[in-house]
Parts: sequence; C-alpha cells; structure tokens
Amino acid sequence: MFSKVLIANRGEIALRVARACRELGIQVVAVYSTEDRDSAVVSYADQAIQIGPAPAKRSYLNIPAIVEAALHTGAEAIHPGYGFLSEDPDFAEVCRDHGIAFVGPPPEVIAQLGDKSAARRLMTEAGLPIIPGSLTPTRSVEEARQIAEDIGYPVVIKANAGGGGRGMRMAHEATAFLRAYQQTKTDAQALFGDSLVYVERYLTSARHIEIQVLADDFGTTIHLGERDCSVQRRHQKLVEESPAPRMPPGLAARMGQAAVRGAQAAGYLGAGTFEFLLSSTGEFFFLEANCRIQVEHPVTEMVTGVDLVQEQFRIAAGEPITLCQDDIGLRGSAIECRINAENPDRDFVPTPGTLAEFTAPGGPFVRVDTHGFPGYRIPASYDSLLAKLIVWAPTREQALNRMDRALAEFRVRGPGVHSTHSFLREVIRNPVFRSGDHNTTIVEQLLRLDNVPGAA
Amino acid sequence: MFSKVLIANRGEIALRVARACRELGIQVVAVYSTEDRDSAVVSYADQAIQIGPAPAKRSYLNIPAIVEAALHTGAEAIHPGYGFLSEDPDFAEVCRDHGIAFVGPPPEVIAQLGDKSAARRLMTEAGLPIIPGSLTPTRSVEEARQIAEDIGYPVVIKANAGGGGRGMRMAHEATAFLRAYQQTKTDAQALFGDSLVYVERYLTSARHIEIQVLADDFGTTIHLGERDCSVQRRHQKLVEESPAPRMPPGLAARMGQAAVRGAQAAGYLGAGTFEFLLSSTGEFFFLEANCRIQVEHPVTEMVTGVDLVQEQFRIAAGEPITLCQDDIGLRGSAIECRINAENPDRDFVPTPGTLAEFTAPGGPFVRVDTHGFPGYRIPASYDSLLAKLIVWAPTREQALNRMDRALAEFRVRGPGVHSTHSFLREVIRNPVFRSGDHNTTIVEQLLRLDNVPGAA
Amino acid sequence: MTQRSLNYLGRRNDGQTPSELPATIPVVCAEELDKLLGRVRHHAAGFVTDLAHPPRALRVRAGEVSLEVEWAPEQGSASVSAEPAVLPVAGEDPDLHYLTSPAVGVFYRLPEPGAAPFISEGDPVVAGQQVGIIEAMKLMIPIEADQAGRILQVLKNDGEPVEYGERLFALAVLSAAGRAQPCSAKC
Amino acid sequence: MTQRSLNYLGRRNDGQTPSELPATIPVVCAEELDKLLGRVRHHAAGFVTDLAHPPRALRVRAGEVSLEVEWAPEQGSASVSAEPAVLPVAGEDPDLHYLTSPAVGVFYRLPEPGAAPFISEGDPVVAGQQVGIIEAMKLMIPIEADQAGRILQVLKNDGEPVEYGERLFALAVLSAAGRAQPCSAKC
Repeated sequence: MFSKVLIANRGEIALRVARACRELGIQVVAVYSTEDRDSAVVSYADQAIQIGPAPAKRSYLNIPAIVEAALHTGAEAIHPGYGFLSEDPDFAEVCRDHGIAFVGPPPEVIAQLGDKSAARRLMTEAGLPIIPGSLTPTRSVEEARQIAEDIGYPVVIKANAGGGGRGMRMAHEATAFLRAYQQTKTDAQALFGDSLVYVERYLTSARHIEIQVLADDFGTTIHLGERDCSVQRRHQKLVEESPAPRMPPGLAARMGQAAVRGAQAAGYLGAGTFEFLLSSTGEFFFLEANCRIQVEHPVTEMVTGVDLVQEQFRIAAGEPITLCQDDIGLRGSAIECRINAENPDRDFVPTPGTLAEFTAPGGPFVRVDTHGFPGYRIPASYDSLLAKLIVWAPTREQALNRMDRALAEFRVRGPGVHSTHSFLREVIRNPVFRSGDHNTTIVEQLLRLDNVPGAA
Repeated sequence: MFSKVLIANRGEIALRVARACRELGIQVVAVYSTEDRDSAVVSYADQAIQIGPAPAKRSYLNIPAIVEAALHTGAEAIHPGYGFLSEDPDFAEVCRDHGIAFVGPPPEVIAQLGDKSAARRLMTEAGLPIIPGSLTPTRSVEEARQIAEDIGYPVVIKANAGGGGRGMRMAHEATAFLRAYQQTKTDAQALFGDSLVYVERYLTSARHIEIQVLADDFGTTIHLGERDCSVQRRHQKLVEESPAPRMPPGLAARMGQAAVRGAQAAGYLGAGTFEFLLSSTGEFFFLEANCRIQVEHPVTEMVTGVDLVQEQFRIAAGEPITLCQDDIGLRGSAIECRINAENPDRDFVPTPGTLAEFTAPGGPFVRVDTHGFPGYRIPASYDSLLAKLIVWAPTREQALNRMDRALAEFRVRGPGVHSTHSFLREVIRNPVFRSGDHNTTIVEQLLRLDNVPGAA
Repeated sequence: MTQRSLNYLGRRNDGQTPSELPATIPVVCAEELDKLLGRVRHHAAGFVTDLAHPPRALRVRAGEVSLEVEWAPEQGSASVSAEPAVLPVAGEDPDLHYLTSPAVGVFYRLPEPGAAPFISEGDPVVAGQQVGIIEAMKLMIPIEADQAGRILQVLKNDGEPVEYGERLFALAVLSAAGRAQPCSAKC
Repeated sequence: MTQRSLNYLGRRNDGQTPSELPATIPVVCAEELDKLLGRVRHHAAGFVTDLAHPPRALRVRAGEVSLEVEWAPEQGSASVSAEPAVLPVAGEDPDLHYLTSPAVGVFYRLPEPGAAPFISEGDPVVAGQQVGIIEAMKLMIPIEADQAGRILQVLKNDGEPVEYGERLFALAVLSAAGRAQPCSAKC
C-alpha cells in the first residue's frame, strides 16, 4: 500500500478520500487554492500545498502545479476525486510519466470511454444494448437530421466529449432540430473545447440506473449492484438510492453482468460506473461509463459494506480485490440527498457565504459526508455541494422515513446562504417518489406543482 | 402504533428515542428539569414540559410529575430510556394504573430481575450457569463468610438491589472480608435504600459478554447476538463491541440460546440484556439481566441492522416482532466509544461547562449519538456521557482503524471542559486490546502503565 | 444569535474645564454637542455593522464628544423553547413578583367546584395565605403567597394544566416603604 | 460561544493638558468633526477588510478624531496551515513588499549552476528585472521585480521547493519620495 497520497480535489470528496487514507495508514497531502485555505481537508491533511489562486483552471485543473506538489512531497499516488482532473487522460498520463500512481483507470481507457461515440461503439461490440442513434460523431447537420428522422423524435443531441448531463439538448420535433443541434455544438465547444456531437433517441419517462464496478489488475471484475439516480434537476442528480425500487426480478443482475462485460471490453481498472437508461417497458440501454468515483458512491457502500475509496487505493497499489462477485449482496436500502448551498426559491441559484450555523443530522444509520463546519465560508468559485446526507434502513420505506427525519435535523444558516435540504424533504415526501414509480421528470413535475397558485 | 409518546429521560438517549419516534411518525413529548431547558431534545420535541428543578429526585425521578405530564399531553406511552426510572417497578406500575404504556417489561418482571438473588435463583432453575455463591441474600456476616470460605477467594459482595457495576466490593482474602462486607451493606443502603447483599466467587481475568434479547407479547423471544463490554473503568463501560473478538466457535450461539431461555423463564417483554462473565477457560456465567435499553445498544444495531428502539415501541404497542431468529446475522464488526466530559488526567473527574467548540466525526460508517452542540452547557447535575461514537467495518481490524480515525476527528473544547476521547484513542491503539486478548482489567493496566515514569 | 447587553461606559474623560482651555478654542454649546454626539453615535453604530467580526470594545472620540462601548462575552446560542418561568426577568419592576407552580399538575383557583376563588385580582394577600391549589396525581398541593402584597393578575385559568415553575399569580410586593402598587407603566 | 476576557486597552492618551496645546490649533466645528469622523470610520473599516487576519485591536486617530476598537481573542476555528503570503501583514511598513511565487515548483537564485545569483540582499532592483526562477515541470518561469526598490531579504534558498504564493523576496519599495530604506526598527 502507498505510504503517502496526494488528493487533487477539494470539498467533501477531498475529506472523504483523506478519511480513507487515515484508515489505511496513508499520509495525506492536500492541495488547495487560495480560496480554500481554511478548508476542512487542509486542516485534516498531514501536509497541505497551496497550488494556485481561486479559478480552478489555475489551481485544481493546474496539472503542473499538482504534479510538482506530488513530487516535492514524495506522494506516491494521486487521488483525483470526481470532477476537475478525474477524467482527464492527459493528467493520468502525466502522472504515469512521473512515476506517480493515478488512482483511476489508465489514460487510454479514460480517453476511449470519454469519447462518447467510441464508447457506444465499444459497448455495442461487447453486446450491450445502446440507445438507437449515431455510432460516430455526425459530420454534418444533414447527416444528423437524417439520423434523427431514422430513429424518430424526440431525439437528444450530445457533446461527444461531454458526460454527466452537461452539453446536451433535446429536440422534440424536426422543426426544433437545427437550433438544438447548433446550440449543442456551440456549448460543446465552450464546455469541452470540442464541437463534435452525436444524436440519440430520447427516451421519455425513463429511469437513470447505474452500476458500480470494480476491476483489478489480476483480471477480476465485479459489480456492486445498482443505483437509481432518476431524481435529477436539469440532468444534475439530487437524490440517489440503492437498490433501485420496483425492479423486475433479475433485471438488476442482468444489468450488472452487462456492466462487467463492458468493463472487461474496455480493459477497465479501478472503480467505475456504467450508466444506463431504463425504459418504462423494462429495456435498458448503455448511456456512458464514468472513470471516477461518483458523488453518489456512499449508497453503494451502505448496502454492500464495501469502502469503495479504500478499494480504489488497493487496486491502484496493485493489490487484488479481496471480494468476489458472490460476496456482494445488497442489504437493506440506502438513500443519499445532496445538500447544495442554493436557493430553491430563486431557481437554485448558488448562495455562497459564511455559515453562522451548521449542524448536520446524526443518530442511527445516518451518515454525513461534508466539508462544512460552523464558520466555514462557502466560496463562489466552485460547485455548491455542501453535504451528502446518507441513510440506511432495512426497507426503502424505513429509509425514506429516516431521511425525512434526518433532513429535518439539518441546520444551515448564514448571511445570504440558502440550502436545498428543505426542498429535498419535499421530494422525499412526494407520493410518486415514495411509490418508487417516478422517472427522471419527477423534479420538474414537482417544481411545476410548486409554482401552481394554490398548490400545497 | 402510538401517536404520541413521552420520553422520561435526558441527554443522548432522549434524543435517540425522539429520533425513533420521528421515524415511526410518533409525536414526541420531552420532559426536562430547569437545568436542561436548552437541551437538544427540548428543541427537537413536539412538546416539552418542565417537570422540576435540577436534582434528579425532583425531576427525572419524579414519578408524579412525569405521569401528570403524560396525562396532560395525552401521551399514550412513556419511554424511560436507561438509568433514572427505567428499571423502577413502581414507575412501571403507576404507568399501567394510569393506562399509559410503559416501554419495557411488566413491573413484576422488573421487580424479579431487579432482585439480584431472585434473578440468580430463577436463572439457575432455567438451566443457566451462574457464578458460585449465595442464592439468597445473606442473613448474617457469619453466613456470608462461610459461603466465601466454601466457594473460595477472591469473592465479590454485591448489593441485592444493585446492578450496573454499582454497590459491589471485592475481598481477595479472608482477612479483608468483614470490612468489604460491611462497607457494601452501607453502600447498598445509601445507593438503593436496601442493605441486603449476597456473595459470589470473583472471576479474575474474565470478559464481560452480554446478549441482547427481544421478546414480544405473542411468545416470540429472539436474541441479537453478543456485545463484549470488557473495557471498563471501575465497572463503568468505556468501549463496547459486537461481535465479541476471539470467541470459540458456537459459544456466542450457546450464550444467545441461554439468554433466550432465561428471558422466557422470566416472562420477559421488550428489549433486554443478559449479562454474562466469560472465564478465561471459556465457561460463561449469568451475571444479571437488565430491563432497559442499554447505552451500548447501537453496536448491536450496526451489525444486525435492527433499530432496537423502534422494536421496543412496536412490542410496547402490542405488535409482533417482525423478525425471527434466522433473520438475525451479525454482519461485520461494530465498536462504540463513550465520550465522557471527564478529565482522564485527574482521575476522570467530571468537567461540566459550556462547549465553545463541538465537532463530531463523520464520513463512511460513522455514527454519532449525542445531545452536544456548540454552545451547549454540560450541567453538573447528571452523568458525564457526552457522545457515543460508533463505527462499523467488515472486520474488527478495519473497525478499529476507523474508530481511531474518527476519534482523531473529535473536537470538544470549552472553559474547564475535558473529554475522554483522547484517552479512548489510547485504548483503541493498545496492542492487547487490538489483539482481542484483553479482559475487564485492561483499563486498569493501561492507566497503571500511564503512571509509570518513563512509560510512553 | 448573539445576545448582547450594552453597557455604556460613562467614562468620558472630560475633566477639562473651560477655563483651562486656550482662548482660541470655542466654547461648544449644548446644542452643538448634542448634534455631534448624534453623529458620533451614528458613525459608531454604522462602523460596528460594517465589521465582519463583532468587536469587544469600541471607543470613538470627536473633539469634545466621546463614546465608549463594551460588549459582554458572548455566551452560547441556546434555543430556549421553554417558558423561563421561575425568576422575574431583568428590567422588570423589582416590586413585581410571581408565584409559580411547585409541580406539574392542574391549577385550581377554587377550593371546591362552585365555591368562591381563593383570591381575585386586586385582592391583598399576607405571607402564607393560600391562593390556589395544584393537583398532581390526586395530591392537593396548596399554593401560598410567600410574601405580603396585592394580587395583580391571575395568570392561569381554573383547571388549567401547568408545568413546574410556571407563573400562576403576579404579585405586587408590599415593600418596606409600604407601597403595593401595580407595576408602573414603564415596565 | 466565544470565551472572551475583557482587557482594557491601554489608556487613552489623554494626558495632555490644554496648556500644552499650541495656540495655533484650529477651531474645529461639529460639522467638520462629523466629516472627519466619517472618513476615519471609512478608512478603519476598509483597513480591517484589507487585512488577511482579523486584528485584535485597532486605533485610528486624525487630529481631534480618534477611533479605537477591540476584538475578543478568537478561539478555535481556522487552523491556517498555509503561509498567507500575498499581502503585507498589518503593522508592517507600507513600503515593504514581497515578491511571491507564481507557481508550485523549485526556486532558483542562480541563472545556472555555478553562476552568480540574479540578485543579493541589499541590491537595488528596477521594475521588470529578473531576480530568480521557478522551475515547474521543467518549465523555467522567471521571477521579476514588479516595482523598483532594494532587496531586503532573500527568503528561500536556492533549490528549495515553494508553493503558489509563497514569499521569495522582501523588497523595500522605492516610494515617490525617493526613499528605499529598510523597514524602520519600530515596525
């Protein structure tokens, strides 16, 4: 195992990774921007290196600064967390070139799975069902429109270098196609520096189900069950759970096997996630593969008992996975709510500021992953995730009741600061969500209801 | 299920019970002394009734005040927590007389198991091994001394109305007997208003192992595995874990079956604990049965997934236990540390005061049950338990590493306030404890080492 | 969050007498000083608001006017949900006193149903005089005036459940000077 | 929440007797004082905001106007592990300036091994003059003086790893008045 690791991230995930290091007896090097000087992980770490100013481009996306910090502190590995450089094949390659273990798959795998069309081709070859659409980036608007006609509307146009719900637009009919297509190309260029796009059938009333996989260097690839991440607002997940509710018998296992096949075909290494859309008729389609630890990994941890970040370190250190597929059973039900520093009444605008009060819930079967503390100043420069609240219970209904009680315990207060925890309570109490009969449109529906005069 | 419950307790357990109520949709009535006006459970509860001044005798032990509060608020049941009135048969009887459900066994059962000699007789009849000694309170010092001679020194003299490690003294040889005997009688009178005592063989290097049981009104009695509570200081538990380390195969199951037999013989109802001593040669002896939820119940919850307080409510509401013995399996390893507001460097003197800073650990598989918060004033009138830190992991070694990491995250600070969390870290890191090869003398040994000049 | 008691420190160090001032310094008139004090006060308050961290002490001086303020050490946050009940609150008339409930129970103003109340608003009471009953678990606990005075207000209705320490009667204490007047309007 | 011990600041320096005042002291009217106080307040608040670390006490005086403020000692929070680096710290000479590292890397004082250092303590520098190198990922980033002045101190050794924003050189700024003196002893 490594004796010293650098964490190339910030916020709750940096602290999460640091905790895993502590438990494994690994020394922690934190890196931080000037904006994060007083952050939780900086005080937690054994060493902390200031790598740049507030803008992520000059700090958390600054490859030379991070690699220099690793070299000077003698860190043997870099854990990239999620976001930032976690799925940047160049970063993984630079690490490798400098003899630093990158905690994640090899750069070639990241590159192939990051190219969404290439990933679709690869998964098709591996026998995974994919959503009807183009298998290569479209070369012209005419070609794209022809594909749309062939597969039928509604369609979605996606950035080839995109992922995680960013850089995609719907076209519900032919007349809307051109505008959506061109807008997506513009967005793709702006967001990812790559204007390539492709076209897919858009599935209405689908659910977002993803499979957690682990693969080691000894040929073992296993899956750790599914997560239902259908509660999304503008393609950003708000609530995740495992297992997925109302799954037909055997379906989750079939999806798990498909993900393992896909991971093997890609030569995957480490912890990864295979995202699927599940249609209302019970068909599933490969959507994309993510080469990082996901924000929502704790729900899988709670039902399997496996510490995924520790497993990442073991695999990166060249150790075999100590589990086999038969060891993995999902026990009970786990739910995660993402508590963001945003104002739900003002279209979820981020509300940075200083926390005068910050009290997280506690007690039985409640887990909180947060970098917040009383007096913490939430910077405006980064995303607004403030805490992840995770609960476990033997059944989904009990877990929902527990989540409801835990959300009610949250206290977040500060000048100008808002939090989404009360809104999430509405979601958790929503009868459609409680029934498990929801799909990815649930938040939209809920927000529409909220705005109807006279509605509760 | 009840719609409103009164919690006749304070501190962390009052909050623990209130959380269970919330999850079951039960309204919470808190009662509090003038000293606890600003306590966590008072703000948490739906209703809060001030029942008396600081001294427990006039508030938390004040039966008329508590029953009046229940009657006025319309509470259908009273949860007594642990300590205070939790094992007072009179209180249970007054509740019954007023049509209020007492969350615990019937008064007759409490009375019989509270009479320690009577409990020993009953358990002997039920076929449980008991420690050699008197089966009735000794009538004279001569009789007691004769028994001591017969069973052999060392012996322990115990208050018949005692329990929980209070009102007991060792006599290591005949010359020390008289003094220990008389002192125990004096203590017994002062502590329990009953000077009856009995004599037992004292087991050196024994472990304290207890079995959690649940019994309902429909004839179902099950056990939920064991807890090892051998880490004690002056008979007060500091660290508890489940399962017990280094148990010979089948022993825990045999002890569980013995506890179930004992509970059935006593006509037990609700959640209870059967305490055993386990000798270094692997023999176990019934010690006492506790008619309450224990402080250390969370470790059982973490390995079984069962919410014991919720089960208490279900049973008290006349519902059957939804589990059967085969459903219960201990998964992984759970450890609890009791964080007390005490100064380990000054013989663990309680250190009441106001918390300037209070930050509990978080992250994966960490649970904290506490009534503490920044600004909380720890009163001098009650016990010094400030928080229970519980961790879970697949193996005991991983759980110990996790506990070590979590203890390091604790921040407790305030003028004059000390906390035992750093001392507990020493225990957790102690090689004998880590090996699982310890017994009830481990803390004493550790403290002795600490005081040796030049020792680490 | 912060509860502060403002203690104005009257320590204006203005021992100077006009006669000691050089002839060129003008005598500042009361009106002028008042105006200036208003401005000093305005600026001091504004300044404190501007600060990210609340200060412990502040002194402002402008010519003949100075203002000093100190804050008490901040204490806890304390979400008080209960009635404070027992003690008269600071700032209240020292002659105002409350009789509180010694137990959780039901408050009775009448010795028995249909009878006249023990006491009514405006009535004088002597120390030791019974003014009501708390019934707790069928036990009748008499409520007695602990001081001589006059009942200003009966704060609970007959038959109303009360907590420990809840206020039952407001009493105007018969002070040494012999006045037993109602709470003055300013309290 | 915060434990505060109130320490009275050193006495206001009011020992002056009027007779010591020069006869030429101008007549200050209330309006003028108000205006001046407004400026004092503005500067005080602005200054506090500029500071990287919240101060414990601040005293500002401008003629007849003075403002003093004290904060309680802050406890706990914020375990700053990093070098503040970028800004001059309160109380330091305003003419003292630091050149900081623009990147994580290794600091070099010499253009190449064996050569003379770019600059030494006591040397004058002009704006834009190279004074060192940061090597980051084989990239050589020149460090240049951003102002004219004199090098007071070289704060890192040749070949020492540095963080972003770490201080490399202390520079006495050549002010408009033309002085480029070392920090005065009282600072």
